[in-house]
Amino acid sequence: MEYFLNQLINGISQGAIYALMAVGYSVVVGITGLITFAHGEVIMIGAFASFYIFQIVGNNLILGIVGSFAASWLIGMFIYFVCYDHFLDAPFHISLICSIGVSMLIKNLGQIIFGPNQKPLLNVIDNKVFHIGIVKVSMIQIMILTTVIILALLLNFFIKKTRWGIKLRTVSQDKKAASLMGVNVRKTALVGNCIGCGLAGVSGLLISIYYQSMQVTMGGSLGMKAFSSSVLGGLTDTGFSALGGVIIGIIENLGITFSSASFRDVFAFGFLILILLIRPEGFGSKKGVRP
Amino acid sequence: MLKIENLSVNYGYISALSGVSLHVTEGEIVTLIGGNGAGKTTTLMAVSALVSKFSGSILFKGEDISKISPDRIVRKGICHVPEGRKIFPDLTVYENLIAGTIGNPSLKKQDIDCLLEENYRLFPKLKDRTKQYGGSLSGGEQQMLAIARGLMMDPEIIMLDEPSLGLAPIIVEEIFELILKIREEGKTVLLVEQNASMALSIADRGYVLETGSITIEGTGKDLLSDQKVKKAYLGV
Amino acid sequence: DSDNKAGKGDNVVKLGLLAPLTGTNAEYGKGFEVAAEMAIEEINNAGGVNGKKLEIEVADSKGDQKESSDLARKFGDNDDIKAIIGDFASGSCMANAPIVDAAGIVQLSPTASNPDYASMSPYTFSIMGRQDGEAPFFAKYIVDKYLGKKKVGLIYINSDWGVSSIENFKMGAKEAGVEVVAEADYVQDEKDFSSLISKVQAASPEVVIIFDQGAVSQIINQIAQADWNVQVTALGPGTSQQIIDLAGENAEGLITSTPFFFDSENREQMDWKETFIKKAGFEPTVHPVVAYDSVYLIAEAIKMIGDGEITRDAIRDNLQKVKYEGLSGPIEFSEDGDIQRSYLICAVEDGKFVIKEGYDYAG
Amino acid sequence: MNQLMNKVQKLWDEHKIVSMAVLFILLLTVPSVFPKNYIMGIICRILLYILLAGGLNVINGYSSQFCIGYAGFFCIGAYAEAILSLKAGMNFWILLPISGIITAIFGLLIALPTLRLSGKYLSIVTLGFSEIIRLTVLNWNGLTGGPMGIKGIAVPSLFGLEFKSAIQYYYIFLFLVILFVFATSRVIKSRIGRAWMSIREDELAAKSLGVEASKYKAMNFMYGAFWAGIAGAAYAPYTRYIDPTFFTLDEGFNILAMVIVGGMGTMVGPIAGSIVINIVTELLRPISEYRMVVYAILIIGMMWLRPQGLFGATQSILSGGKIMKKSDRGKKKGREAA
Amino acid sequence: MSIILEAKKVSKYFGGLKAVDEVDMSINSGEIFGIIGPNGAGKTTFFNMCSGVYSLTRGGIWLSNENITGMRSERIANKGLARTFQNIQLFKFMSVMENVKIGFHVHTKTNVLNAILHTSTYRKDEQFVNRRALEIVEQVGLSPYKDTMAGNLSYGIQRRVEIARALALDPKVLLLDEPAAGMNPNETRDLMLFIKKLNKDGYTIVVIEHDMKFVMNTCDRILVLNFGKKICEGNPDHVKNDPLVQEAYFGKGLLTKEADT
Ligand SMILES: Nc1ncnc2c1ncn2[C@@H]1O[C@H](COP(=O)(O)OP(=O)(O)OP(=O)(O)O)[C@@H](O)[C@H]1O
Ligand SMILES: Nc1ncnc2c1ncn2[C@@H]1O[C@H](COP(=O)(O)OP(=O)(O)OP(=O)(O)O)[C@@H](O)[C@H]1O
Ligand SMILES: [Mg+2]
Ligand SMILES: [Mg+2]
Repeated sequence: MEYFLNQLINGISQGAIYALMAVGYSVVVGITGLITFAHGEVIMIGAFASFYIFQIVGNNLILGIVGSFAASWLIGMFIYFVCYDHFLDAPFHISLICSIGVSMLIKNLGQIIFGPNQKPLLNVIDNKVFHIGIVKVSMIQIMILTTVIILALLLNFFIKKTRWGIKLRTVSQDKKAASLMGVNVRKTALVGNCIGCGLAGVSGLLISIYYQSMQVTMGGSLGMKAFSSSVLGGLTDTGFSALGGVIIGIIENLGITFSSASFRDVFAFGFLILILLIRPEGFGSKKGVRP
Repeated sequence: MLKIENLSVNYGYISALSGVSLHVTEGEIVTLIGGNGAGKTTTLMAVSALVSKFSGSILFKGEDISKISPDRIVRKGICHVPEGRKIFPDLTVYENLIAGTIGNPSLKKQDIDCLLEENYRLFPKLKDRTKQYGGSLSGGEQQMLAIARGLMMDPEIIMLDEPSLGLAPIIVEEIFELILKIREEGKTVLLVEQNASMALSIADRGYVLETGSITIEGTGKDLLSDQKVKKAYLGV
Repeated sequence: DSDNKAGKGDNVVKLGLLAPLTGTNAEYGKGFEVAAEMAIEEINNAGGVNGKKLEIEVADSKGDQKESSDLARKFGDNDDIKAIIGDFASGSCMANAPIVDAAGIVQLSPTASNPDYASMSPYTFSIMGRQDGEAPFFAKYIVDKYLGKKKVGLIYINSDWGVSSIENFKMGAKEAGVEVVAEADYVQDEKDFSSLISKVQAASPEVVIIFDQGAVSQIINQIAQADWNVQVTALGPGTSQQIIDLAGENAEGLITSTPFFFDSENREQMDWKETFIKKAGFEPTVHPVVAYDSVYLIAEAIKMIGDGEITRDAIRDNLQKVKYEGLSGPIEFSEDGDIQRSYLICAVEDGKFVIKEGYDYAG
Repeated sequence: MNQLMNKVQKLWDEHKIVSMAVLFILLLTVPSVFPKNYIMGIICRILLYILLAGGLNVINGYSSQFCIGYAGFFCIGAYAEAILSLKAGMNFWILLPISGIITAIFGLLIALPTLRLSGKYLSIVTLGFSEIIRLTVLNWNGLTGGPMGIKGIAVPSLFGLEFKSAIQYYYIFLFLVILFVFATSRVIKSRIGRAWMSIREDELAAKSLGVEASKYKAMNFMYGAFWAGIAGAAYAPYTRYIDPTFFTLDEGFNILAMVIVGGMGTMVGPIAGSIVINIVTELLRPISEYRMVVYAILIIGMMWLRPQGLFGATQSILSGGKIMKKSDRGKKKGREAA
Repeated sequence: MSIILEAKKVSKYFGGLKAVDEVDMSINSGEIFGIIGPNGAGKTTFFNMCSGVYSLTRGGIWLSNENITGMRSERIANKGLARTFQNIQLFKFMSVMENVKIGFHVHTKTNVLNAILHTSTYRKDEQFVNRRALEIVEQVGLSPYKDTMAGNLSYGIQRRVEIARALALDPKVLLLDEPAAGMNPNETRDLMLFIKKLNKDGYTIVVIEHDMKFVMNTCDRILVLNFGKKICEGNPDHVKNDPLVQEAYFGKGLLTKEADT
């Protein structure tokens, strides 16, 4: 019993990490309307930004967060101008291949600049472990979880309810029409993309605090998980994407308790595929369609 | 108010417009008629910079707008209700209407509310559909939504591309009354219509567009009585 | 760049180095490159082998078998190249085996860990050390004799190396009467071990053994994060400083087996380490060390040819006979072309590795 | 670029038979031109990727489906060949079609449930599928040797002569590529191809005209998968050793890159893509670490200059039809300057 | 005169919204049947049900006495029912010719093998398709555009391509959803004549239209929907003078007056 509860906690806290990344991802996709494979690298940049900041100014979490947000915002701008700006109204595979290119670029440059080896990120915060009844929860786990929940709710409100949100959504749906509404499509898309990347950066920071180390190649698998999670959530809906992340996390870890971690991604993708078969648009649903 | 001087537009190697010149003075209704493929839509698209102009200039209140981006043009108070509606399928009717107001920053909360009221009065159908997603509306409903969305930004000049398309006669009549009303409010209308007879009957002036260039122009009355126009577009 | 050397071609011996300088394994590829160049430099500064200078042509295989094979062919075609060192991943090495076999050129892999690799061709060699040596040693002498524990939990990477390691470990364990109460495996690039750890913890073993090189420190950290204090041991990382850097005080008390040890008293070893760090920019793991030795092994083989003509086959035949005391310990090839090693037992005590038992412990 | 293409096209059409014959002879003589194993190795790789990219192009380019997990099919093909030849001792030439068919069946297996999915959602499923295949292979030690891989795969032989070296193997790859181009170009031009394209353009309309969308999408997936299977089956005995690390997602991306850079939805595209990308990566070798950096930059630059790909059609749903106008604007600016 | 398309008590609900509600309709072979009604009355939805795009909430549909309720649209098309779309659904990036060629899909039977081996089946199909496609393009007056990309055509022309494509199916029944939308009176008149001609050639035609002139002058019988319900059915004159229809649909009748001329 205790064992299962702990596995559940593991699942949730890992899910929370996926969620964190997925939120940023769904913001990007929700606004540019194009999927990206460079997200993992943005996360990585965020992590390394914080690493160097901590080296310079010491373990100051706030500065770290600000720094990684800023750094990945800049990368976001770079990505926007390389992958999206040109191809806003072109089919998605063009910007997709560009994003693959960018991810290659960042990864390999990173290996040259930051060095290819793992970097430690030890005791940035003193990570106490709380024993609640029979289960253990660590400080950082709580931090991540709360960040995720707050972010997801805020963004969801922002995008769903505010005038700005409507503006963002017009861009992702029909760029021509949006510009006819007086929306500056390029600027909006840029900002949207950068916000998403900024969030990715912060998640990068939290992740490497959580795992106490980072490496240039960390992006690949993480980005993939971000992608899966937000697909599960219907790609554009931050709330659902976060949920998707958590669920994938739980599924994986429960799966691992019954078999081996070699199957981790089998569980993740298997579950994803299963859901998509039942709901072709994930938890979200395509509303405005009719023949 | 709006002045187009020998405008030409090419799509690749096809020339859609060649040397079109027309002007719209404040507070009048000007209509643009012509057969399929004549270039009406292209003209409007050129004004709101949705197609790249090849040559020619477009002046709005004396200032050249042929080089600036679509959204800036809209913010100057030019509203374009495009052909094929172009409503936002995944926004609800209400959100679509709100989206319409983005183009006009000067609007206050209460202005928006009363604009909403007005449009719901004009198109009761939309009122019972506020929560429905734009994409799932019927063709005509979408058309209404497109027009309403245009009106939401309370523009100085409104360009309508075949507003009556796919609308029931009763609505079409309302649309035409609406257009007249808009003029009474001192606003300006540039109207593209297939239903030439009706368009001309309410228009102050009209232009006839044939394969990319203007052949006839004159007041609505003149054109209505013009033999060529009669033969070609009034179907009598 | 072979042509511009053509002039002094006769008193230069060229070697080829296959290494993943880019891609996921770039870390190790870089280590290979740096270590190999260090070795070459030293040898040449010491006047080369039999008066001939060594040269090495480094090629990036990107950790991709297709590219690795293409490069193996390239080296094979180039008659100046007398022997190949590399590649890093067993997969690549094994894909290259038929090629080097056909070309009749030695492929000496510092790290190829697939037990089947070395036997694939007379021209394929590996000095990673067969796991049927180290793993049983670990079971018998570290778990049983040194720690005196009976119940172990295994966490291992699901790779050719990991799998063959635990298989051999289990054999040793059976003989020593050590019981494996839990095992959990994962694939390359795994980040979150919490659930594996909970799983192993649930079986409450006395000792945890980690079979991996890359992820050891992460696992140690996450064991600490789950605040489970248990005797942690690791097979694979040797006495890599990285572990201590990455795991900080969590690494305290970690016990590892290693074929060699960087003795802080031993000047030249320390110098080696310094130079490596200066060149590579990070602490050496076990991989660069074996790469370094590989170069010396080839050099030895060439030396043994004496004043006979240096041919690929001559190198191969002598390499088979080489007896060499390397940085990574004594090396002597078996018929198949791989080696048995003897091991030290080391532990982390206040921030650095110390030898607990010497090579003779198993005796 | 376009003019050149048109010229070549024209020449080709005018003397089809002749030019084909000439090309064929040239191809046959390649090994005698490059006697080096190394060069031939590269050429073999190019041919292999022409098969893969070509097959993927049939899926991504000619139907609405966008597959990014193509490496999965490649994997199945290779393992099918390796296992059957090792365990059942079957002959390579029989195994070629068999592995192809097995892979096609897998194609069907993922096509059927995913027919309802569209665009990005389908993509992620194919991606997941590819990973699932790899991990299953990695863990199914009994059948696939797990992480140990499969070694000693028998080399094909014909009338006693063995295809060992790259030079000899070249002919096998060449044969397969020619077969592929021949068959596929004909399928594309036929009613089947039209049906596929109609679905790509507008599924609803296609259905309303009696095109059984589901059937044709599935067929399309199977056809694409089939060639991946063939490629795999040809590749396994070529390296004689395979393990799961051969078939990662990056492999899939790599193939995808070739398709898109070359020009999706055209026959020439993938061929060009494979040639260009493989040669570029080879030429960049001297700059070691910076190689992939430059490579990435080149890919991006490629997309900027020709978003529709080297040989892609400008006015196509695959280029959004937008690109033409952009280049026009370029022309216009030029004119204004002049 | 036999009934060719029959709908019995068909309903379509979207959540609470009754888009189509218990509508009966029977169309005789060889007639031109009009469906009119205010926007959102349920006309297109009705078409979508006939052509199998939407499933029915209730009721049933028969095509020449064969129950086609709940069949997939491919099957229905195969059985000889073609339709055009209100918001045009062309293969935008294919030439007009190719668009039409797709229409012949059901009349050809080439499979992968035929295609690869260029068997006689293949050659016959291709010849047939090319010949007929040209004829139809000619017939609909699209010859000048036959190699233009459909998406580049102006709205009015695109409508014709839709019709041409539907004709390629050589259907028993042809459903046209607002074919005259976006055409000026002259073009509408041409279309009118064209449709009448098709009708003479033996096609049964069901048409949704808001252009009263068009409807009143082409249709033999007219059905009027409002809020998903049938409010009137009969010949043009009957419909024109029905008070219900007038206040629901015609309004002041400015546009219907023209119809009388
Ligand atoms: N994207 C495009 N590419 C190429 N040619 C185009 C494009 N769009 C329109 N055209 C051509 O430009 C000409 C004018 O088209 P336009 O849509 O302006 O006509 P229109 O007057 O609006 O006709 P309609 O009344 O049918 O809407 C037509 O001949 C059309 O074929
Ligand atoms: N998929 C859908 N989801 C929700 N409501 C729908 C959907 N499809 C249609 N409707 C509603 O059903 C009603 C009937 O739509 P329909 O398209 O049949 O009207 P119509 O008679 O064709 O009108 P028009 O003349 O404007 O085309 C409309 O009010 C529309 O909002
Ligand atoms: Mg138009
Ligand atoms: Mg309708």
